[in-house]
Amino acid sequence: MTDETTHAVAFTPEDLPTARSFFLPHRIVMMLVFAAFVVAVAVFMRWDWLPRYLPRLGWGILVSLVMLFSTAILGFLLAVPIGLVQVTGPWFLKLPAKAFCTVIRGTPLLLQLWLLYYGLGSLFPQFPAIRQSFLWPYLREAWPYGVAALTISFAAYEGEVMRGAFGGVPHGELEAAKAYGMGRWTMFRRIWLPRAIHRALPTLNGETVLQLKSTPLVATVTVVDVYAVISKVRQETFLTYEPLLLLALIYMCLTGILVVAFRTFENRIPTRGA
Amino acid sequence: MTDAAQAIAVTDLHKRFGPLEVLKGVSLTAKQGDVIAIIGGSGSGKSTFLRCINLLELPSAGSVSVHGEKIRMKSDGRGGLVPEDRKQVQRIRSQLGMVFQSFNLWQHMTILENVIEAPIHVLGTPRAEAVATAETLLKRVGLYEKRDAYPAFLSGGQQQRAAIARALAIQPLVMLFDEPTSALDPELVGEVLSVIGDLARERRTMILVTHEMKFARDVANHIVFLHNGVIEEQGPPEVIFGSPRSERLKKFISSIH
Amino acid sequence: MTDAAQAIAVTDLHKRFGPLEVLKGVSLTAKQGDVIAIIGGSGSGKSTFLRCINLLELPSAGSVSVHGEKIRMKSDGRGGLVPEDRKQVQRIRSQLGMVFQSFNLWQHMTILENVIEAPIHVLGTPRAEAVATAETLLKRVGLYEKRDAYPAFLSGGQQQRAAIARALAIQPLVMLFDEPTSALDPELVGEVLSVIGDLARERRTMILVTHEMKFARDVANHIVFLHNGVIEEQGPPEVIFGSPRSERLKKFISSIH
Amino acid sequence: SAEALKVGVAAEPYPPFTAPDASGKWEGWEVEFMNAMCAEAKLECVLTPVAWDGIIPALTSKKIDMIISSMSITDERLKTIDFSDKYYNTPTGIIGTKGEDIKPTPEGLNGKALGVQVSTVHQAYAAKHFAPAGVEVKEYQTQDEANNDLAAGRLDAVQADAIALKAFLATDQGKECCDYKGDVAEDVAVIGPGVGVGLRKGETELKDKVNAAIKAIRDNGTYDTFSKKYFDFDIYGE
Amino acid sequence: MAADSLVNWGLLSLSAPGWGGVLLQGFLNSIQIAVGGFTLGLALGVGGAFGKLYGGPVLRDLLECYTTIVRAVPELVLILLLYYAGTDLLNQVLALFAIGPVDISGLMAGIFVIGVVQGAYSTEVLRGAIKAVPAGQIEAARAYGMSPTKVLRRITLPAMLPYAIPGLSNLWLIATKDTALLAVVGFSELTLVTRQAAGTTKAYLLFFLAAGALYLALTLISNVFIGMIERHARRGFAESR
Ligand SMILES: Nc1ncnc2c1ncn2[C@@H]1O[C@H](COP(=O)(O)OP(=O)(O)OP(=O)(O)O)[C@@H](O)[C@H]1O
Ligand SMILES: Nc1ncnc2c1ncn2[C@@H]1O[C@H](COP(=O)(O)OP(=O)(O)OP(=O)(O)O)[C@@H](O)[C@H]1O
Ligand SMILES: [Mg+2]
Ligand SMILES: [Mg+2]
Repeated sequence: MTDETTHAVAFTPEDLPTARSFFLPHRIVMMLVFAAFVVAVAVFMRWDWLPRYLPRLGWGILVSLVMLFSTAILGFLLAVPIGLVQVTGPWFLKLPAKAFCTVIRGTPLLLQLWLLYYGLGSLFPQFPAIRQSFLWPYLREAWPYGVAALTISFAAYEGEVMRGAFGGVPHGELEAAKAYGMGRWTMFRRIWLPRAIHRALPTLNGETVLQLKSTPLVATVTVVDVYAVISKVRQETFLTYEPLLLLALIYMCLTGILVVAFRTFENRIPTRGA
Repeated sequence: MTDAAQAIAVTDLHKRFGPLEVLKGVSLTAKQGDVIAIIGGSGSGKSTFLRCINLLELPSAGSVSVHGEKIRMKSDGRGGLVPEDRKQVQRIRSQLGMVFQSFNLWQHMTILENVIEAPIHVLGTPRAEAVATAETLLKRVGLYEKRDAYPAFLSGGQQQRAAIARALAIQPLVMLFDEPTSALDPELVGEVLSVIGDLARERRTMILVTHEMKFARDVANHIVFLHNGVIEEQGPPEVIFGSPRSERLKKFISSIH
Repeated sequence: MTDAAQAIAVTDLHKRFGPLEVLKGVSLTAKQGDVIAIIGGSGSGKSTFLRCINLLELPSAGSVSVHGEKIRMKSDGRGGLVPEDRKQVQRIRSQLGMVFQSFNLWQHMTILENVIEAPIHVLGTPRAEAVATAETLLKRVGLYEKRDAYPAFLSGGQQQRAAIARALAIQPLVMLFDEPTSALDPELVGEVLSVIGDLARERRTMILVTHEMKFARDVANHIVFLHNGVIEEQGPPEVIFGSPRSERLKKFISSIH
Repeated sequence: SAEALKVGVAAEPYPPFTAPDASGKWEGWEVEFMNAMCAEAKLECVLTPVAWDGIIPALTSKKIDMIISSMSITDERLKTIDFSDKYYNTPTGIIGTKGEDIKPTPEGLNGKALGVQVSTVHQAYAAKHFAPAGVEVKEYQTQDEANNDLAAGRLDAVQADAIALKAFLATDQGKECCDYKGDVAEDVAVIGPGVGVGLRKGETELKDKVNAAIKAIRDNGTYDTFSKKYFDFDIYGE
Repeated sequence: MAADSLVNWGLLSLSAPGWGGVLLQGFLNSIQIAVGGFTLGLALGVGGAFGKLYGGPVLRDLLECYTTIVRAVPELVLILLLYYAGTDLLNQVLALFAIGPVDISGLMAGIFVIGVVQGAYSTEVLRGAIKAVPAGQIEAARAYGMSPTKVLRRITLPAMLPYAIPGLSNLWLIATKDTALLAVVGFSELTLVTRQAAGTTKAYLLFFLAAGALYLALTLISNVFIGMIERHARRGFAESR
């Protein structure tokens, strides 16, 4: 996925409005209309269920965030070698890395998740060795499959991004590192990797927002994240819109926070013309 | 270590890129305190020669010694050479301060971080000491105020001065310059040349590839004219510029002015 | 249609960009067969004036007539003017052949397609006829062989010649040129100027903004010197270049040579 | 004539009541019931698979017109939709891993993982009786997934409709892994009087038609005829 | 047991005891939705992009809200919201005009839902592409007397294509994969029928792998076509040769 596409499908820091821009006259009118809409939603729709579910919602949000961060971090750690071998690796590493990215990016995440959970997961118990191993209590749970699927997916998308980023580091900067006597590992650790991450940061933003948008899929394999909690509200209250509206709002807030956090982080290393 | 005063000795260096032989046996010795300017037409192999000295290009044949220590090479089985001992190469490289035409500052680090990077992570200098040295160097090239800026926010001349400070920070035996001003706008050339001029006056050992003939004449004590992969003529600047013998050098000098 | 021989008449044209008044009342009449060169320093408003003629910029005040037909404008209520009748503007624009400094050929069309585009889709010429005309024009500017190439594969001079053919294809009453050679490398300027020179010798009505003084002197029968948004001086080339009266024009001419 | 009525069934297989076969056609006892009932009531019915967890909103937002999907009549649901009279009623049971000591009581399940399908009476029952007693209740979108996870060892027991459970135990997979641990204690307040056809509130005309049709097919023997194909006991219950 | 279900290829056969036919039918549904949704999204995107670039301030802000919300909220949530609210709203609007509730098929709903999501994405892609068209090209068209609609049709749209195609092709691939999300509303596209087949036969791995292969094939074939389209669109670009 190119950088622009990531931007097109994920809300990214470039989209953040400036504070001043809110005070244009037509915006004030629109905000009033919006406020009226919010009031109408609050007054005319049913929200009496909300207090009962608040603790569970909080817990669900936490689960979603843990899912997001653990998989994004793990996925990124995988993405670095996947990207790197595609730039410099020998063919027997390059080829599988390329194939991995193509296959994962070419199939729906939902399908991958189900393949892992229902497919692979239902094979495990048939091997007594696995059933008796210390891993079994974890393999019984749903979240390891969710984490695995999301991690793999992030690694594939981000691996492609890192491939571009590694390849895009100006050759001269690497040469300079060599010329001052850096060994291969020092050069990678001190120059190539940080420089590549620096380059990939804007895309990384978008990809992380996309990852947040993917987390609700784990609810389909019994992980109780915020989406699952809302599903439960829907099933128990038989309300159609209210829980979903709240859910959309929650995700918008999470995205907003994520994007602001990224912008703060990104601004620490300024780039010219950004 | 036969001759420590001999900073760099290159013997019969050959370099081939596929079918193209760019260097056809070049030998050069730089004693400590020498300032050698390499001149020559475009494509004559100047950059390649400089890059072979610190093994950014692997020579096809010939040898390089730095401070009397010969870089051990072995055949790669395909008619080229590869270093025998990577550690040795790294150590020797850390004694050569290279300044590139296109600066090649690390964009994700501030100027100060650029300068302290190699001392800390290659030479193992303690951070405080590296910073102190770096600040002295940055003052010297007139960039102390810019130490916390990122390279992208500096002019080309400032970037090149920062690159010189970075090269000096490893306290190299020899400084190598590859056309340090040719990527700069004419107005910015002066500030970089004056910094290099200062270094030359301190008799720091330097090998510089340059197109600035007047500058070469002023600062170098030895001029090497490279043509078609061989040293066509060499000598003190008065001789080279004043009474060139070879036809090609005459033509080259007249074309420059 | 009071005076059909009057190709273009501009009366007291004003143009303001926000607080900046770029044109402060400029009047100019071009009779049929006139070749008018507009000269002046950078930022004097030459391009703006030319662009106001075909309403690529909307004037703040004043009027423009083409071939005796006045472009009807009305106030936009904020101190500017807007055209009363968009159809009229489009019709009049299709009688003015504009050639831009940066060619602005349509990149997604071949050269031939570029040339036949406006005849077919603005004037409604049948395709076969448009192609025939276009091929004649392309032969004339020496690009017949390149008719199926895309603009990006042509040199700047070839692109500008194609742009001229494109402008000629609508059989304009007046050709407008805005520094047609200033985006070109010096070697390519000649080929474009010679094409424009040919047009001038045929006494095709033209208004050209140019920095090529020698060329302006040779081809134009009337020179307009714009300075600070007003016509500082105008007249036949011999007078303007031979015996300029205003100090500024003198200074301008001396600075050019 | 009236437009075809859309009858919602859960899109997930729920054998032996509703499940798609290899040609994509839906089959099972409930499909036959639907056909018989609609024929009797002279309604034109189209079977429409809908996600189970959205089946009630689908009804209220008129995506479907009826629910025939083993939906138990409960007070909670009656707040939102209406039901016809019951058309079957079976006990609620628990199955568990073979050889494990599991009883269908709060104490007998203590510390075990019990699977139920979301928004079913079984879930409500488990939430009320088992969860407070230290049973780990896991919720599944479909009964099938719960069964599967039991076989896969991710669960210790599954609570559901006894018939659906017995159908599962009759499969190869079920035979191998699990056995029937018994029925749970009654709680009509939660489990309700049985399974009815879900209808929108206020559509009394349709409701009357459906009720009449259910009564008619029970009286004229059609109900028993197709039930015999599936069960060797009276599924209507008492 | 798992061992034979893994290799029981008969389950994939196209006729009745095998589920291949159902799978293919589901795949066809997926493709239909993807094509429909992508096309609808493209139409919305063209409108959205022009609205965002040339519309009045209010229209611009409304479009901004649309794209922001869609890009900040998971597709799964949007699909649920749109699936219920969208068709509900449509019927209510129709009721206003005294037209009875229309019967919205699952296919139409799916296309609508994917289309609205894709519309926001396309808006962003196309807006970027239109902005990438050099202003001079449009100015030249105006200078030769083209009317605004003609400029749009003859110059702006074709000229922006090379810039838009990489983004649009990615959106197409996203559309094909997003159809899988309709499984959660019970629409029988490939992923859902795969799950049904797998659940009934217990041959989970076999069916999920088969579905994966179908999706992957679609992606790879699409890539070939995209490559051809892209080469055609970039024919006027110097760097393409
Ligand atoms: N990596 C390479 N692969 C192939 N050929 C190369 C490579 N590097 C340099 N060359 C060729 O070697 C020849 C000498 O190049 P070199 O860069 O040393 O010339 P130079 O004297 O520095 O010229 P300039 O003044 O233009 O920098 C040139 O013909 C060049 O094309
Ligand atoms: N769209 C615009 N908005 C604001 N200011 C403008 C705009 N276009 C031109 N100007 C200003 O109007 C003045 C005249 O510009 P114009 O392009 O007409 O000059 P010119 O005589 O063509 O100069 P040059 O020889 O450099 O092309 C300049 O100061 C310019 O900055
Ligand atoms: Mg060089
Ligand atoms: Mg101009």
